[in-house]
Amino acid sequence: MTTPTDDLKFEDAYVPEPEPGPEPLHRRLGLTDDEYRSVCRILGREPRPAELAMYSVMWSEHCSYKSSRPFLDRFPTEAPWVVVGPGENAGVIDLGDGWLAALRIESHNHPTFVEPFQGAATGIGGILRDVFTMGARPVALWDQIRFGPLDQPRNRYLFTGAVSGIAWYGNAVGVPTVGGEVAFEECYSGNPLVNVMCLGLMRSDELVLGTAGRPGTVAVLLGAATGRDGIGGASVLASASFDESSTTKRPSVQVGDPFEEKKLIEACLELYRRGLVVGIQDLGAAGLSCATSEPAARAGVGMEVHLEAVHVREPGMTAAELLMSESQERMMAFVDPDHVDQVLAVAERWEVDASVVGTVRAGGTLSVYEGDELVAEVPAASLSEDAPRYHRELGEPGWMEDLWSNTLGLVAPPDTSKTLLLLLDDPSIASAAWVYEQYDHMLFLNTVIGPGHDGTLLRVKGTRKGLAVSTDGNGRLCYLDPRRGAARLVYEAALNVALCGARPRAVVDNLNFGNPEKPEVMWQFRETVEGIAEACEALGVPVVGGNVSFYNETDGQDIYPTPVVGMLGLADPMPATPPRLDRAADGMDLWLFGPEWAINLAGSAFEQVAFGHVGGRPVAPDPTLAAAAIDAAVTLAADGLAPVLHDISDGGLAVAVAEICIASDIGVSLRVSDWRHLYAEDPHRFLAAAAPEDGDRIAEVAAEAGIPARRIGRFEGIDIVFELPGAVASVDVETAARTYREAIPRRVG
Amino acid sequence: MTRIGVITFPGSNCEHDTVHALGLAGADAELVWHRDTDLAGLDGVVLPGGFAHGDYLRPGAIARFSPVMGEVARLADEGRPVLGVCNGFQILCEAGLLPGAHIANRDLAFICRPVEVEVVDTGSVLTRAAEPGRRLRIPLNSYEGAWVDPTGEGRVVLRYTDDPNGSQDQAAAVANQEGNVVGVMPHPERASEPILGSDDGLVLLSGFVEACREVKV
Amino acid sequence: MKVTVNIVRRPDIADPQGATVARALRDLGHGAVRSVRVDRSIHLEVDGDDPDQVRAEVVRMCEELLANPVLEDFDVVVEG
Amino acid sequence: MKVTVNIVRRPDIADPQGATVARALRDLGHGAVRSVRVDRSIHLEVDGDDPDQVRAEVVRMCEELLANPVLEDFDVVVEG
Ligand SMILES: Nc1ncnc2c1ncn2[C@@H]1O[C@H](COP(=O)(O)OP(=O)(O)O)[C@@H](O)[C@H]1O
Ligand SMILES: [Mg+2]
Repeated sequence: MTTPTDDLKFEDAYVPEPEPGPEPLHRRLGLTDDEYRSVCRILGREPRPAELAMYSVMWSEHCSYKSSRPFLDRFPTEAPWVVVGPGENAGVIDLGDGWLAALRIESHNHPTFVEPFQGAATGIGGILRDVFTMGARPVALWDQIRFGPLDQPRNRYLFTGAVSGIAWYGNAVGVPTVGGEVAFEECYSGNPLVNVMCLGLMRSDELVLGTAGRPGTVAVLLGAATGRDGIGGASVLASASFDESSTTKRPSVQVGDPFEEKKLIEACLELYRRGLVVGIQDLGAAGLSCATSEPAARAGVGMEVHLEAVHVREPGMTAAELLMSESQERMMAFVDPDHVDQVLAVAERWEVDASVVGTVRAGGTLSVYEGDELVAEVPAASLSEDAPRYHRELGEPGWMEDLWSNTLGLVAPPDTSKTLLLLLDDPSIASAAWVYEQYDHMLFLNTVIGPGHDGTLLRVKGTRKGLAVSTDGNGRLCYLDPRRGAARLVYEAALNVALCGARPRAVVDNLNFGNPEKPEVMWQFRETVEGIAEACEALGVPVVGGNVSFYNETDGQDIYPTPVVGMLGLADPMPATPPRLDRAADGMDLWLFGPEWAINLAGSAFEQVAFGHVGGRPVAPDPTLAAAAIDAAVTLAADGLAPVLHDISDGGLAVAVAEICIASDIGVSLRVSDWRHLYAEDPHRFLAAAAPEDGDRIAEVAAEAGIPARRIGRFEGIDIVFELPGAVASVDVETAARTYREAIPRRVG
Repeated sequence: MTRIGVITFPGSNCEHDTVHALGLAGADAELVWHRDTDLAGLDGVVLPGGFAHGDYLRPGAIARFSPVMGEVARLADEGRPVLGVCNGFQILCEAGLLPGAHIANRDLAFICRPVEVEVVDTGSVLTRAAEPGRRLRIPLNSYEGAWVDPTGEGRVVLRYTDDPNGSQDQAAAVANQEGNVVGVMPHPERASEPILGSDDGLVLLSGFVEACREVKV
Repeated sequence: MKVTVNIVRRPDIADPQGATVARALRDLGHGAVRSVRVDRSIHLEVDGDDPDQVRAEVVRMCEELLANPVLEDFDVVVEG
Repeated sequence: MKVTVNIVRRPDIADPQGATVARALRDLGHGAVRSVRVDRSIHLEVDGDDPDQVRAEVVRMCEELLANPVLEDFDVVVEG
């Protein structure tokens, strides 16, 4: 066996022209000619095929963030409770009393479009690994999913397939999916979005990082056998074949195995508990290439890897294939040489396959062997740190001014009862029960408030703490004004956790965008990042992680800019009886918290659903009011003053009040001074139900927090009754409930 | 203290929840790995929910060959209380300790939501503490939740009031003739604390713990 | 040797999947579809050179694990 | 007419279920088992009397609904 050279000397000057011919290998792998030259410059020579493969996956947009990195630095990432910020596999925050929470969000948009069931399922597998890589037990999942309208068969196929895939994987792996979002818009027809978020819990001494450790540390590959799955999935190699002479079709579709993942979780958690690993890294996009180079780069070391030791599913895989494979359910553990036997024994007990595949070396070189043959020798850090950075061109879209001036300008209000039913029948607003009842959302006995409410509230057993989570996205709003829209999502998510009695503590974000090579898309991106950053700063909440998904376009048509915000809040102590939607009762008052805004319907579900209109400029959020609303909500929830709290979002006041009535099976009568108040989605507003005798106390809470609050109605009877100036409209709760519950099931048949 | 073993197969996932709830019902519950074969000192066993062996092939098909299952069968023969919840119910059927088998839910969708069941037979270790006719709200969480039994030998002890999955006789829980082996499809451990929405499952688990205690003396 | 095991659901056992697929096919315009049953087929590679012996062993595998006698019948084909 | 559709996972696509079943069979003492793949077979009854026509229609059903072209290959056998 050849021994690895110490630090190689790379010449700087040699930059060959890319090979002539029909389509050089680097292009087929998704590298540009300039990127190819950079590789040559780094290596001081032309790359070997396996090396080119490694650079192509590691420098892909997905792995390198080459278009987005410069912007993401804008996010505030610090707070006293942040233990691990962006950059690791998941963000980690301190909950006090020795408890840590790990949080991460990821997209699986393109795989879902290719194969919805496995694409969405493997998204769940991947996000779980990001979290248990940190040492935490994954305790809950959320899914944010967006599709084209359900009247098209292809969209139904994608939607039902993705939901089944999430259910299949999440349920079988044994991590409850406790919330999420479902939305339908034409712009997602060619490009569905599947984002998934995971929360993990651990004790503070269980935290592990993705570091390779010191020279001598041994790399142990755990989990599923490596096959040709998803080769080049990250580098958009979808159909190009690696070797033109071979006719085998190389599938890009990864297949998930939740059973393997479940065993892997238990095995890894035991390794952490027993202190048997120095560091650990999951194998996701870019597979082995990433799981060797990144931990080595983080530790400032190199590594020697032996591909023949990798346990494989199929014979005859090339070095490049082994390095690029995205086979699921694999982890790379870095282990002190004295602990290797114990690690292998733990793996065996959990029936997880394990192989020793490498050793950490001093000096920063990653040397990869196949038997005696050296197939790759590159500076480990160059794969991640030397990835290209693109300062893509930005340009405000020419259409913004037109959009903003294109207001609907209704003269007369439409029929209130019909409009309410129309909104409740909209699949983006309607009950998501058809989705979340396919997900185990109760496992672990932590789910105090489950799906179907504004936020999810989980208890932390053995403590008095509660964790509240809300995830929010709204592509239409962000299309109309990315900065305002994105900021409003942060405030909405923060208010949602506050309505569970929790204080916002950390944000993760998933930025789903179109083609970054278009200046308009990069402008939307920059504005969105700005909006999120401004709102997080105003709230004092750090961003601890996120994900960027570009190239969400089909036939040149980009999706709406669609950031998704995941907010984690901490309630310590957790309210004894947290507010719920189903606790409104006869005789309770209905309170509206929040300002009487200018009457703005821009971007509302009302304009879109009732009139097919998307235009106008949405209202800007107000940081002061946002903070006041959060304060008031937390106090009301903590004191148990309001049995019901509910924010006003999609569909406005009319839908929000109907949701309370449906959940509680009770009617309401309410008064508003202008019909537009029923549908406006202006931020920082929420509803409360409370006993009449608590009215004074409620008004005090509002005054102390600095937010206006008014009694606008009373729960009674079996109808939802709106008293408008000069008109009264009503819908019976039973009809409303049927419409709301049937909207999705009746469309998917 | 009544000692109850909660058998954990690779892929089980409700084992910790089951231990937690049995504790609330007054037992001292502990995990037993599926390769262990020593159940001495245990007064009863529970096979918890989850996806043993990924539910591959058929739920419970592979799990029934786990080394521990011989001992479980012996306990069952001796008349000790044996309870299977959800996946545990499927395993007991595959193992032949309960009659019948499970097929996919009628609507071919996984169902996770509370359902209402009625106590129809109190002659089992699961239902002995509940009044006949009592209705309980307990979460269901299964895909292959429909029980079928061409032999008609099963003793239905809990019945759905509004059949969610197409089970024969609307069966939600089934016992052997002796009543000491019971399988239940909804999860009583998920209905064991008011803060989680219902504690109706406690009457079932407490009855089971009691049965284990009695066998002991 | 290559062996195929066809596992078919016994006729008295409901087949919700078959019923659903039949409905979906008719909805797609395939009105000629009378009935559909969805079964499992298992393809094994088994060491051995005596087809009868291999067959006998696979039959045992079916009795033990691959088929559930309450629900299913099976049929073993050794393809050599 | 009776038609059988054999749907098999494309050879490169992982089959975790098959791998798990193979492991279980070996644990049960069937050491001769090399590999297992778990697939589906669908049995249809379709109105019609021209086997070629029926076959063509079932092939369409496979393309539209029964098989997943990204993961699976299929094969249609008209049994008359
Ligand atoms: N894909 C999904 N998976 C699980 N739960 C979902 C999903 N979509 C929506 N939900 C649940 O339904 C409820 C309503 O969702 P949504 O209308 O998006 O809430 P909001 O408008 O308050 O943000 C939430 O509790 C959410 O967790
Ligand atoms: Mg909300």
